[in-house]
Amino acid sequence: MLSFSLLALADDHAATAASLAIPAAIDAPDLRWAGLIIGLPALSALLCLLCGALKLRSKLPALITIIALLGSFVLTCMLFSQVGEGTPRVVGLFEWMSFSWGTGDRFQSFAAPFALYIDALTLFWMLFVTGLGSLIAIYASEYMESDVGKGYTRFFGGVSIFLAAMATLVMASNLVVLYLGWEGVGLASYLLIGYYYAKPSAVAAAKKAFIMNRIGDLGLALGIGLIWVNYDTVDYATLFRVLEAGPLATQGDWMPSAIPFLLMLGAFGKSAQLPLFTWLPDAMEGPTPVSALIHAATMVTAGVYLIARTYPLFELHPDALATVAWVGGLTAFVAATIGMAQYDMKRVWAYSTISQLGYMFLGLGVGSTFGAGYHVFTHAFFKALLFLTAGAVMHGFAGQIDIRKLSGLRRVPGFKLVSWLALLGCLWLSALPFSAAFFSKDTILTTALGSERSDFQFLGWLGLFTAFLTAYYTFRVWFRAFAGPVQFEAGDDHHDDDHAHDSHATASHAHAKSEFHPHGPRLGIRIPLIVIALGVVAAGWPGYDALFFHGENWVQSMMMHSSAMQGAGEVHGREIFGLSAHRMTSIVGTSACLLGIAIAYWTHLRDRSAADRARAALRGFFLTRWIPATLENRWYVDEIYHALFRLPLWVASHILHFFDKTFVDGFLVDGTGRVPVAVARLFQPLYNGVLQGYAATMAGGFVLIAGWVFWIWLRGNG
Amino acid sequence: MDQSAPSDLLSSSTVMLGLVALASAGLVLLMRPGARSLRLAGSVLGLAGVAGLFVEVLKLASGGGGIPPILPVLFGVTAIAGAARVMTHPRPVFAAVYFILVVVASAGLFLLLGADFMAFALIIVYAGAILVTYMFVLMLAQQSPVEGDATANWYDRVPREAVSCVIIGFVMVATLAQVLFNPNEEARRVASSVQGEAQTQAQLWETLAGMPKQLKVITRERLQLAKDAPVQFVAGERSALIQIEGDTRFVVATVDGKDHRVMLTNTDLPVNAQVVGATLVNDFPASIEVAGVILTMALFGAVVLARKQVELGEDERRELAGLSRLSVEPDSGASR
Amino acid sequence: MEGTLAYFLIVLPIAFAAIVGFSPAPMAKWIGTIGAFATLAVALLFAWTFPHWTDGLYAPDIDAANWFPAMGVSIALGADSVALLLILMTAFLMPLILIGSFTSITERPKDFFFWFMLLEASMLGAFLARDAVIFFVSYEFTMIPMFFLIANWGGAQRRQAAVKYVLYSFGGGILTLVGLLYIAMKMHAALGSWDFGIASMTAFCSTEMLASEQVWVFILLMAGFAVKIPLVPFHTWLPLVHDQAPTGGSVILAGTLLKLGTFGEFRIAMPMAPIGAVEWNGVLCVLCLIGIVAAALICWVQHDAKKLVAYSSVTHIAFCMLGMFSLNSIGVTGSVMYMISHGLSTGALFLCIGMIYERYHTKDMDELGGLYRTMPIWSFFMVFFTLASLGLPGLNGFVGEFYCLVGAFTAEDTAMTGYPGLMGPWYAIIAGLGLIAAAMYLLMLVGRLVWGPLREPGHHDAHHAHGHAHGQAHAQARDHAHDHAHGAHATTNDRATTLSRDIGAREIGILVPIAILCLVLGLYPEPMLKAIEPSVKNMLAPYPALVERYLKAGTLLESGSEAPPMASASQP
Amino acid sequence: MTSMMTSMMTSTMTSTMTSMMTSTLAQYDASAVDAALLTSALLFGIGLIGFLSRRNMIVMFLCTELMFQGAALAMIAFGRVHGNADGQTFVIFILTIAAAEAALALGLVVLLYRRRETLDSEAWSELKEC
Repeated sequence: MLSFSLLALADDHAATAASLAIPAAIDAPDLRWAGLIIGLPALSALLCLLCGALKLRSKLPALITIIALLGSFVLTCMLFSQVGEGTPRVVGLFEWMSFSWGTGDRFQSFAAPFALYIDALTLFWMLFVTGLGSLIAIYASEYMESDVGKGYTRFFGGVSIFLAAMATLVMASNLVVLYLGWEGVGLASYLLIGYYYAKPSAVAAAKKAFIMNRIGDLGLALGIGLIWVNYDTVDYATLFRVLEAGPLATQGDWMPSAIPFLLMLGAFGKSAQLPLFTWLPDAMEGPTPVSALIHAATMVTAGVYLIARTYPLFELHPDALATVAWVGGLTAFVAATIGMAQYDMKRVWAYSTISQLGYMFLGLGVGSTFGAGYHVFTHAFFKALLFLTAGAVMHGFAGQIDIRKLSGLRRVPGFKLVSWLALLGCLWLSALPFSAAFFSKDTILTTALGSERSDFQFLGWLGLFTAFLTAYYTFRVWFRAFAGPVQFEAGDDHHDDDHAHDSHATASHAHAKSEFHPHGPRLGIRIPLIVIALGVVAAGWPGYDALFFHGENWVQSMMMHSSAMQGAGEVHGREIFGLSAHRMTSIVGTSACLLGIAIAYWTHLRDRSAADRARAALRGFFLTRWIPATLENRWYVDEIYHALFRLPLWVASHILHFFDKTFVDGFLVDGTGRVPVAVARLFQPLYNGVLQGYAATMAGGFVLIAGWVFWIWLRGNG
Repeated sequence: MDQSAPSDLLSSSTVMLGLVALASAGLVLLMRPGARSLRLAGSVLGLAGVAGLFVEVLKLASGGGGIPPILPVLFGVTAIAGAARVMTHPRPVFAAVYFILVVVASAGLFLLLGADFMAFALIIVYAGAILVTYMFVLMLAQQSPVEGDATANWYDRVPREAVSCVIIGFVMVATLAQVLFNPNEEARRVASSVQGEAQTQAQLWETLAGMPKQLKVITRERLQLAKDAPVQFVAGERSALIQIEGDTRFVVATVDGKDHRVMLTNTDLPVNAQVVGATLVNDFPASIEVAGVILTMALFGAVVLARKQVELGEDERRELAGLSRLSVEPDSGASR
Repeated sequence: MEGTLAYFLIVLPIAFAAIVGFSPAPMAKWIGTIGAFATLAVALLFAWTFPHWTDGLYAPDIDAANWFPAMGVSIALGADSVALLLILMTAFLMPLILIGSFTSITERPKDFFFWFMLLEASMLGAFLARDAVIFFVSYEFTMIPMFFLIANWGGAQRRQAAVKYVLYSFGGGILTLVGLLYIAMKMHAALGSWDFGIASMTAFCSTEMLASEQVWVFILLMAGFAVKIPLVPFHTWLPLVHDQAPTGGSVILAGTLLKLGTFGEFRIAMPMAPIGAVEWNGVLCVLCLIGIVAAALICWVQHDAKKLVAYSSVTHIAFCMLGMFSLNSIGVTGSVMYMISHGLSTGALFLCIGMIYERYHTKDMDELGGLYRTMPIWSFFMVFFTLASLGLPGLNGFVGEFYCLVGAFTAEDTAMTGYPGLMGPWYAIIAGLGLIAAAMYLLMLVGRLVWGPLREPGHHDAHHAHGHAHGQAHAQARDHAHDHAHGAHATTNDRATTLSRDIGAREIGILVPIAILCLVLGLYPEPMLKAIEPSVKNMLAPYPALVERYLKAGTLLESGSEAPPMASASQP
Repeated sequence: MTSMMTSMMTSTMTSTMTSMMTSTLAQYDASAVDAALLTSALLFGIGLIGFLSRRNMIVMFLCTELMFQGAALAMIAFGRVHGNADGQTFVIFILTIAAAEAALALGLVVLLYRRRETLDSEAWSELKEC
């Protein structure tokens, strides 16, 4: 009980931060060295390219990338120490795009210099991006070692490009440079998902990811256009100042209010939310470090960053934030349900990432940027941990990741640490009370449940139910794979990277299956795992600090001093069922988590057949037959998209191609070509060589002319 | 003849058109190698059309009243009928003979028009010479018809696209008819003929004046002199032989030192042949030469064309060229 | 000084063409390349000494020798910053193309280089022309070398393609000539003297010509350029010609000849008939949109790589023209920028596909695949240039594309934008769909050619039947006429062309400069934008007033012959 | 038989003609002129139709003769209208042309007949554009 009372205390010092204006950015040319945070990864990308050109067969690219990432992490820390939560600073690096025309009242200018906007939000994001990035790079250096000669440089080149683009995106001072980073990150994810280029599924997944991102990017580009048309600037500093001066006299009816929705579209595209989320599970085709770094921790949070950064814009339309909340909530629920029915461990973690991202957008939507920000922070760590443990398992079991074929890994020699760290990750994911995730998810749900709006309350309850589902599917994976009797089957590919000789590998491999023995991860994987595990626990520190030592929650203070300050205030909701919002969410949340774990334990460890029996029962009864079918087939979303978009487009293209080839080209162009020939053939029979034929033509011609002449002459004076 | 009212102008031209159409239809029936009765009907139709045309035209000429003179119609119709037969007759020889009929009929018309010399020249040259050549070539080129098969060979019986040719002909004839036989045209012709008559009168006297020999013959006859008696004329003031006083014309001839005034009357005027000869020589001297050249050219052409292709062997050619014959046979020698 | 340089720019290629003509065959390719490099050097010198980089004027502006004084036709050459940029691009691409076709051109190399040199001379002539007749002559003359290039060294149906190309653009060109002559005739009637100078014609047209006349004169002038650009309904010749043209021909066609159309539009059609441009703006914008979306979808279903890239250049050029028709500075600057970047990226794409064609004698995507395994360096460049033409920010495609999009976006009737226009956000949204479609078909191209399992034509049976097939292939290659060898798929990817599996130093040498230029233009486009801006503003002088009048009155064609529109140069 | 017919015709002709001789200048007879003109038109028309439709080469030339005849008749008629003898002199030239033409044409016909053993004009159609 003790814990509950403490929770109650935490909500009293409500810092009414709503009215505080975003501090004006000051120019800081002295911080030009901050550009190196982007420069270092870019340089490492170039060096990797050089290594590739020289066909190096060593681990040098990994070394270069790790040094570069560590360097940018150190620089970010130095920057943090200098700027901290002070006033935001704008550092101009070089002139990229600028244009001006017109005079007098018609003067219009467009400037997009390559500059950095450093404030608390940027630093907060960069810290965990560069931090996790370097750790995962170290992990990958060993994980990818079997590819040294063949794709190693390409992998680390991709990682460096990704980090450079992510840094550009986060530290951009205007929306166009953000767009540059945005598409750069999309390119990096395309290259890295398609790393195993020999597998057609990987290539298709990469293409799908890039195109879905591109759809989101279009929304973002149009949003930027609209912002520039309405506010005459794309720069954050000036934009916030203009917005501060009160909403502009909206001269276009729907234009300004459309901005938040377009930005939202971009965010959902990049962060794989409801309409555009199907690319993330397919992105698991890429190597596991990529999934961990890009598709779990950093890139997918870009959408959250965008909305947090342009939070003031979201007041332009009354229900902009409500939409974000709704999409977030629904995505969380849908992804959780799908996650329950997947058998591939990485796919489960992918859907759980989508679900947690749904929570973050729910947080943003309901107005708690602090909750969302904190959840991003905690989620980045424990999801990276989960993915890396899954990676360690794949690495050891030659690509085997299907939880039906793995069991009792806890007792397999060499995998003891991995299993326990996986347990830690699972506990954090299912929001065990007093875990870091519990604090962040609790904040979000409390804000939702405590808000006046009824639909936010509904979303709050939906979030709680999803928390129960999350707990269930997390521990379903853990109990099935890591606990229980030890029996496993090796994966199908000899080593899960280049499959040059896959045809030979499977043949020779079949006989070797009997005496296959998995090899546990070595230091290169163990050390990053341990560090990240520490990070997972440490992520809870801001929460513990606020709870036990009544300190200021660090994340909350960071959010307070950034452009997303509106939602960073202390959350204070109205009473629910007699208890304060805090106490209600914590109680229900804890019970949901424990219930989920209990059910998972009961169906997946004690009596493994129970899950199958339950599934069969569901299938048996015709009313509920659809549930297992839809869940396993991921709500048929892919099929719907295929039917709604890909198929009609494919048919339309063929029709257009046919129309273009036959009508425009065949009929119009070649047709006009054939006209003279046809006319010539028309007069052909006249020249039949017969003397009298010609005589008749001549006589006929003469007679007609004479007749016509005389007729006129006659009419003249007849 | 006054300007006839437009209404009947319209009517006469439509009638004429109708008649020409009738004639053409008849001709078509005649041309096609159909049943004999059909071709008879065609000829009847054609003749009716032509006759109607003549009546219409001559009615126009005689100012609408009176019966048209027989002779022109007679000659015209026979000429047209003959021409139709020339064209439609399957046997070329008969066609040639019918052509002679056409020539004679048109000679008749010549006479009616006062061109008697030309009438006979036409018969002599055309019927006599040209048609005879045709007959000759026909005989030459005609395969002898197979016994019993009296019909002409195929290409003579079946004309080419009879209908379209007749249409062409019809359009032309209708146009000519319209042009020639409308009242204004008739009036103009009559007007110029009146003026022409007066002119002819003066022209005849001039031609006579230009014929001293004729005058000598007249004077010898008037003065009952011997055929070869020498006669001298005394020129009038403009050195013209014929002198005019009032409306009488006379010529002064000195015979054996005495002047006699010989009166000339209309009967002394030159006859048509003489007038034609005079105009031919006075007005068209160059044309005669050209005509002569054309005829000689035709002569050479005919000779060259009709040359018999004689294939000369090697020896004949050498011989013609005057070279000795090369030969290896011992006995061939110069015996050839 | 620049005066002589301008002449030198045209005379030099012709001189080298002559030298190539008389030089021995093996020497031909070296002389040709030297000629191309010499022209590039002269072009760079001309650019270096160009005084009007930032004020949009012309240099050299001296009225040169009269060609037909009676007809007012004078050889007046001069280039402003836009023309000079296009000249630099042409001169930059030409040596790369010639080096690129060293190995692919084995038949009659002398003719090939001879024609290429003439083609370069005529293109530079068109860009440098300050006299309508000079422009038209060189604009039409480009067809002759292109005809021979396609007809002699092209694919299977190269002759039909060549004839179709010439007839089609010749037909269009005639209409342009009619337009030009009409203007000249009106000038003669008004001023009493013949004058074909582009400056004087533009001045005369936009001030003295009646609105009703300008409307259809614009259409006449646009006809020729619409075929050359190509705008959608007239684009059907492009895929056919690209499919049949040799690699060098395709690159120069995509690189510069399409730009002749857009440059003609920029230099001749828009300034000479501003009212026509405004009246027809609605139709042309819709055509561009159709072009963007339709051609993109057609690209998606192509099987032949070259045809895919050809249709993709139809989409890109439609995008570029959308910027041009937005009638505001940012749009037109974007479209000029786009011309240059399209020339580079699509030209490079054609070079890459050409390299594949040299090795495998097929361009069909169904027969080729997963070439990354055997040709990693080539794959790098292929992916790089695909991303460039995809419009990835940071590479050259993005800047032009973004400016065109913003131009179309802001061309609206609201007072907010600097330039009122006839388009609006919806146009930008639909053009944006083109962006997505571009991602789809270009990634499909790269997905099939570069990534995926290795597929080579006839690769599998080659191993077993290698022995006898090899001999037979050689015999076949030697004695058969050029066509047969060209048309038929080589049973094995014959090593006759002694080309290394991956691209060699020569080929890398021609791709690296383009790649560097793409990167530089992407990351630091500032100097080029500052160069294009002034001449674009000079061209757009009469447009804001006209557009505003058009928006107010709904049409510029007042009833009856109203006073000719005043070229109210309200603002640059 | 033909010679008998011609002699009969000429005898009737001379009797009518002598009655005419007395009035050297026959009174202008409009109907005669019109009849002649109509006949000449019809003759020319029939000649043209014949030339166009008959396949036999010799008959074609006969039809040209018919056309000559039509022309000559018109000449005489208009000569009579204008009262001078030019018409008649010109008919003389028509006769010379007709004679020359007949001679040459028939020579050609003989040649053609000897080459193709037929008088059909369709035999000679090599110049056709196939």
